[in-house]
Amino acid sequence: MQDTLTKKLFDVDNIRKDFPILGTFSNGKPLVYFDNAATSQKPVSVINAIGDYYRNYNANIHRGVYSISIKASDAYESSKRKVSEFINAKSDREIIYTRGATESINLIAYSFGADNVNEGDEIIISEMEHHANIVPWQELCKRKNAVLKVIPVTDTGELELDEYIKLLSDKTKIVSVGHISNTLGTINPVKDIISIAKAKNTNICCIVDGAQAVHHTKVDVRNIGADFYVFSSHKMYGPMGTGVLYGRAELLEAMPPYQTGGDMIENVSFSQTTFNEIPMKFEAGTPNVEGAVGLNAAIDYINSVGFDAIYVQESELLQYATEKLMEINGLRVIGTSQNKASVISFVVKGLNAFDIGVLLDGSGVAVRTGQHCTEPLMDKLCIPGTVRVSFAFYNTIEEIDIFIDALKKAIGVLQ
Amino acid sequence: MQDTLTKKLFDVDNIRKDFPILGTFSNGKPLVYFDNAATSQKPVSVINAIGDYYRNYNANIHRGVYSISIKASDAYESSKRKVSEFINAKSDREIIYTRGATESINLIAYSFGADNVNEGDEIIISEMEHHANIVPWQELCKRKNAVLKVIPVTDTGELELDEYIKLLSDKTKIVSVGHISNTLGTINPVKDIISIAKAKNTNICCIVDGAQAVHHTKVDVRNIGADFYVFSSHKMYGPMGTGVLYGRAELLEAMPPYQTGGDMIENVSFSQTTFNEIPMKFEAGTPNVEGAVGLNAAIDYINSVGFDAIYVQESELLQYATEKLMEINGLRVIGTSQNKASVISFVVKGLNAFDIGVLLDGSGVAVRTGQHCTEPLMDKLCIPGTVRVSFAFYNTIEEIDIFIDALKKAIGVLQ
Amino acid sequence: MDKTINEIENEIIDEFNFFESWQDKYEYIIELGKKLTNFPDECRNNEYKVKGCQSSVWIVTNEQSNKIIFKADSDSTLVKGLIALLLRVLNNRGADEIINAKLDFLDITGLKQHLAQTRANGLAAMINKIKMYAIAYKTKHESVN
Amino acid sequence: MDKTINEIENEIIDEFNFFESWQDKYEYIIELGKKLTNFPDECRNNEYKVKGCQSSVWIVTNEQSNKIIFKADSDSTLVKGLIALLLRVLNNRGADEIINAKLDFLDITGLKQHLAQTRANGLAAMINKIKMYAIAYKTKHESVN
Ligand SMILES: Cc1ncc(COP(=O)(O)O)c(C=O)c1O
Ligand SMILES: Cc1ncc(COP(=O)(O)O)c(C=O)c1O
Repeated sequence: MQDTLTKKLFDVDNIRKDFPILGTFSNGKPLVYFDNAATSQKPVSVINAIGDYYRNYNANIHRGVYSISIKASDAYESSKRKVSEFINAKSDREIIYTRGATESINLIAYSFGADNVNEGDEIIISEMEHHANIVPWQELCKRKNAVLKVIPVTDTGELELDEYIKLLSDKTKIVSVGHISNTLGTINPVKDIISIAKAKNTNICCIVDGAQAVHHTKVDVRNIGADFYVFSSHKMYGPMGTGVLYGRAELLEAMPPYQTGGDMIENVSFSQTTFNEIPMKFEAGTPNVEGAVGLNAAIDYINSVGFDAIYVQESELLQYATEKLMEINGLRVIGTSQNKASVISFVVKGLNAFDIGVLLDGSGVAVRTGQHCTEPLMDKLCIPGTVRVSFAFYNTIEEIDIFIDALKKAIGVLQ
Repeated sequence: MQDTLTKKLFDVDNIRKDFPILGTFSNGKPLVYFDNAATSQKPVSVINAIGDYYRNYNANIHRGVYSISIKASDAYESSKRKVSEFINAKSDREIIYTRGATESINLIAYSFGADNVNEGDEIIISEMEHHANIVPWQELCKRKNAVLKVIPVTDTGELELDEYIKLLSDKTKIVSVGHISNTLGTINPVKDIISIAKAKNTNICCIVDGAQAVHHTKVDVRNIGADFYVFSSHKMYGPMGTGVLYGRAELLEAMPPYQTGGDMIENVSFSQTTFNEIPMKFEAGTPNVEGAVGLNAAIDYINSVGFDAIYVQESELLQYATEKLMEINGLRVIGTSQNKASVISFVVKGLNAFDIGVLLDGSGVAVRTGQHCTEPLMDKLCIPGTVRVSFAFYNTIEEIDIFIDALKKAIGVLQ
Repeated sequence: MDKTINEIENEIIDEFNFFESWQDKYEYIIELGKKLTNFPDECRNNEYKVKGCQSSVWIVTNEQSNKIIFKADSDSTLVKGLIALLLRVLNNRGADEIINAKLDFLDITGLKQHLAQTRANGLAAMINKIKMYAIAYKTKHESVN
Repeated sequence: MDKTINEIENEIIDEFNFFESWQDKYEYIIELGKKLTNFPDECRNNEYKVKGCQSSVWIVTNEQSNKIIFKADSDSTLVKGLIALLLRVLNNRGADEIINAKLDFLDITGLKQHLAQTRANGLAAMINKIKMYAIAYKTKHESVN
């Protein structure tokens, strides 16, 4: 009974009709898209929102006195409000649009780092971070002579919290961790991680890289207690080219600007330039209204599906695929945390991940192979790379069957 | 005869059909879009290219082993080649995609500035620059204790080249000027400006802000002699969210990275991180493939219309509108250089630009009012702001007539 | 003046309903703007200026028997017209009345959508300033009691 | 071996035309890859490595009576298959022949599109390296004469 109810919550065949690309063919076979952690596909409502914008009210915003500019400004502002509600920020002044999660982290490292990190200070990240949450901190440490500390990862792909606690010190200024690992699927206990840091010292700045989280689970930045939270539109069914930086207003207000130019200034003269209020202070140049409109439509779409249904569907896919994969001889799943999102990395004994990926493509199955921008994690686990499959709610059990068949064939050919 | 031939080169009615928004209504009147210098409208080929991308081959690029990822990578690369040819760069390795002209200038100021500008060094810009080509240099000067020098502007809105020559010194490290003024329409002699600087010292880095130029006139970066040339897709009929930074390979190769993260690295480890080759070194994070695809389509569109036809049509609009405006009592055109693009700023005695803009909107005419992100120029000219009309090749003489009528009515009501 | 804020807002809404086109509404606002001439010249300076991107707004205040009195000006005739409407509603009232005013007429008449919402005109900043004055006045007044 | 580069390229093109599906072509490449076993173990190190993002390629070279001889290896069987094809065309030839080889067969067979163009596999870097060897060899050889 419960089950039928849940099923009714969510009709995957109908959902799939919303995503035009899922009906296409690849190498003569129906496309099976299992690279959702790299970028998601877009529902027709997002594609149409972009088209509608360019067909009907494309204009530069904020300073326009004419109707389509006012309409475009409204659309931009309401997109901000939508994002703000989506992650339960206190105010849309706390939402900054960037180019992507990578730029969001660069902005924090540069601008928050400028005044708050000094020689000898410590920044804590983890071994499973995406390069985007490693290299900006390495660069900041270089500029400031600060020290990067790294939380180790267990064999099952979880953070060693005991070690984390030991790393915290009076010199810790920043803790920046991923919410969900793009390689392992591990869901990190970010709320605990932050409360541990804040218990040590409320001034420790806590940053969460949510690039792999916002589309899988309901995120509440205030409940988590994050000072900053970043993510990318393109991984959550929205357009490419837009990212989000959430930051507590208090912190953002105190930070110096990052990029400078139009829209982020209040007054410019050759003797003195003053900057605009947040969030505009951090948005230099013509804002990407298209991206804002598309992201708004993407959030509407996610909300219309609902996180309950998303969770049920994605858990089922994760469980089924894991079981099927485990049955294959010589295959090892990398990342076996109890608490996982629908991302599975694996290696097959004696075989190269790239070769497997290419052969799967021959069967229409799109997967990612390699290091997934987490080279230090690969080094730690002593593997050159993995095959990674990552599911969205629009994927199906039937697709997993196609994938498993194709994988078995590929292994047969390669061995 | 010649005239009929020219007319045949270009059928504006047909052209207008390519731009869906030009057929819409604003406040019950046909939209007359004269704010092209702020952002251009998009032809259906660009809108469809974006839709086609998301419907058929949306994927993360560079590391993908599957077909749609390879197709998306190809599309991204061929967009780079298209841009490279469009501005006659030597190689597509010299083309970096950014978020917009503003980010391109910030990247240069940060990354080129890091090693090449030191205490006491001088940077030359001009009084007519857009804030995007002022504030990043002010910030660099602040970081480095360098000195900003400013080429003055004449009453007609031209650069005082004599003064420029006097500003050049042994300490000059950078000259950065706009190709076409977004407020005055002045076409600056950038080739001369650069050769004067290079004659003084070939190591002076010469940057051209081409945000207002690439869609009006054929740009040849090598002929101009620019070390860097920047522009924005959204002002040249392409999508928002993408900009271009052209830089000579030699310079780019020597520069440190700007933002860091995925795609721009070669190897990451906690002990040492090495960076990728150009252009990837400067493209951190998931590239905006949509933007690249859209920009490619925009350049195809511009090429299909042709710069000859664009020039003829835009010159005619400029001339006709200037004449009609001059007939209006108390109206003064700001920026009367001989060499002008289709941008006209004006003030009306005793009246406020904002009021005029709002009333024009009531007649369906979209214009920009204010300082146009060129506050120092306004200060120099002692005006609080202007009304600006800026034409694209899809605008018509009939639209100018509608505008002039509406303007006369607005003046009548306000006086 | 015994009318409540609500009553005056309703008057304004009725007036705006009377006009058919926005062209006419604008002309009415412009007329109001042209008639707003009581701002003291010596106050048209930075001290009394409210930030607005495209048009400047100046505002001065004083008190008279528990009421707050505002005078304001702008370099934009349209904004002056809006000021005239706003002061017709808020001028010469007690601090609490001002603080609690919702100013729904700006929405209902469509003024907000057409004019008041653009960041450009400084009207939002002016409303803010008026409310801040009222709050400051109230604080002072209460601490005196 | 007297066949020209062109003749061998045409042979390969014919072979690939023979297969109907890419599945079959891949299997053929994989077979070739599995058979490529003559790489000296001690050279599978960083010195001889060619940069490739996902798969590593190693290459060693030596000279024999005016011809250049290559041996190469990869951790990817597919890339090894490509190496086998490439060496079938380029191995044991004079420097000029190598330098001037257009390698059109990679395009005509579709190998480039399906495999060789992805930055991931290091094949482009390998071709580069082979040509660089040939150029270096030629320079050395000419300066001797
Ligand atoms: C965990 C994580 N963080 C950050 C990023 C960077 O996101 P983007 O490339 O969109 O900037 C990604 C995706 O690539 C990711 O998976
Ligand atoms: C001359 C000039 N430079 C730079 C810019 C900045 O371009 P963007 O806002 O697209 O970054 C503009 C447009 O706003 C401009 O007109």
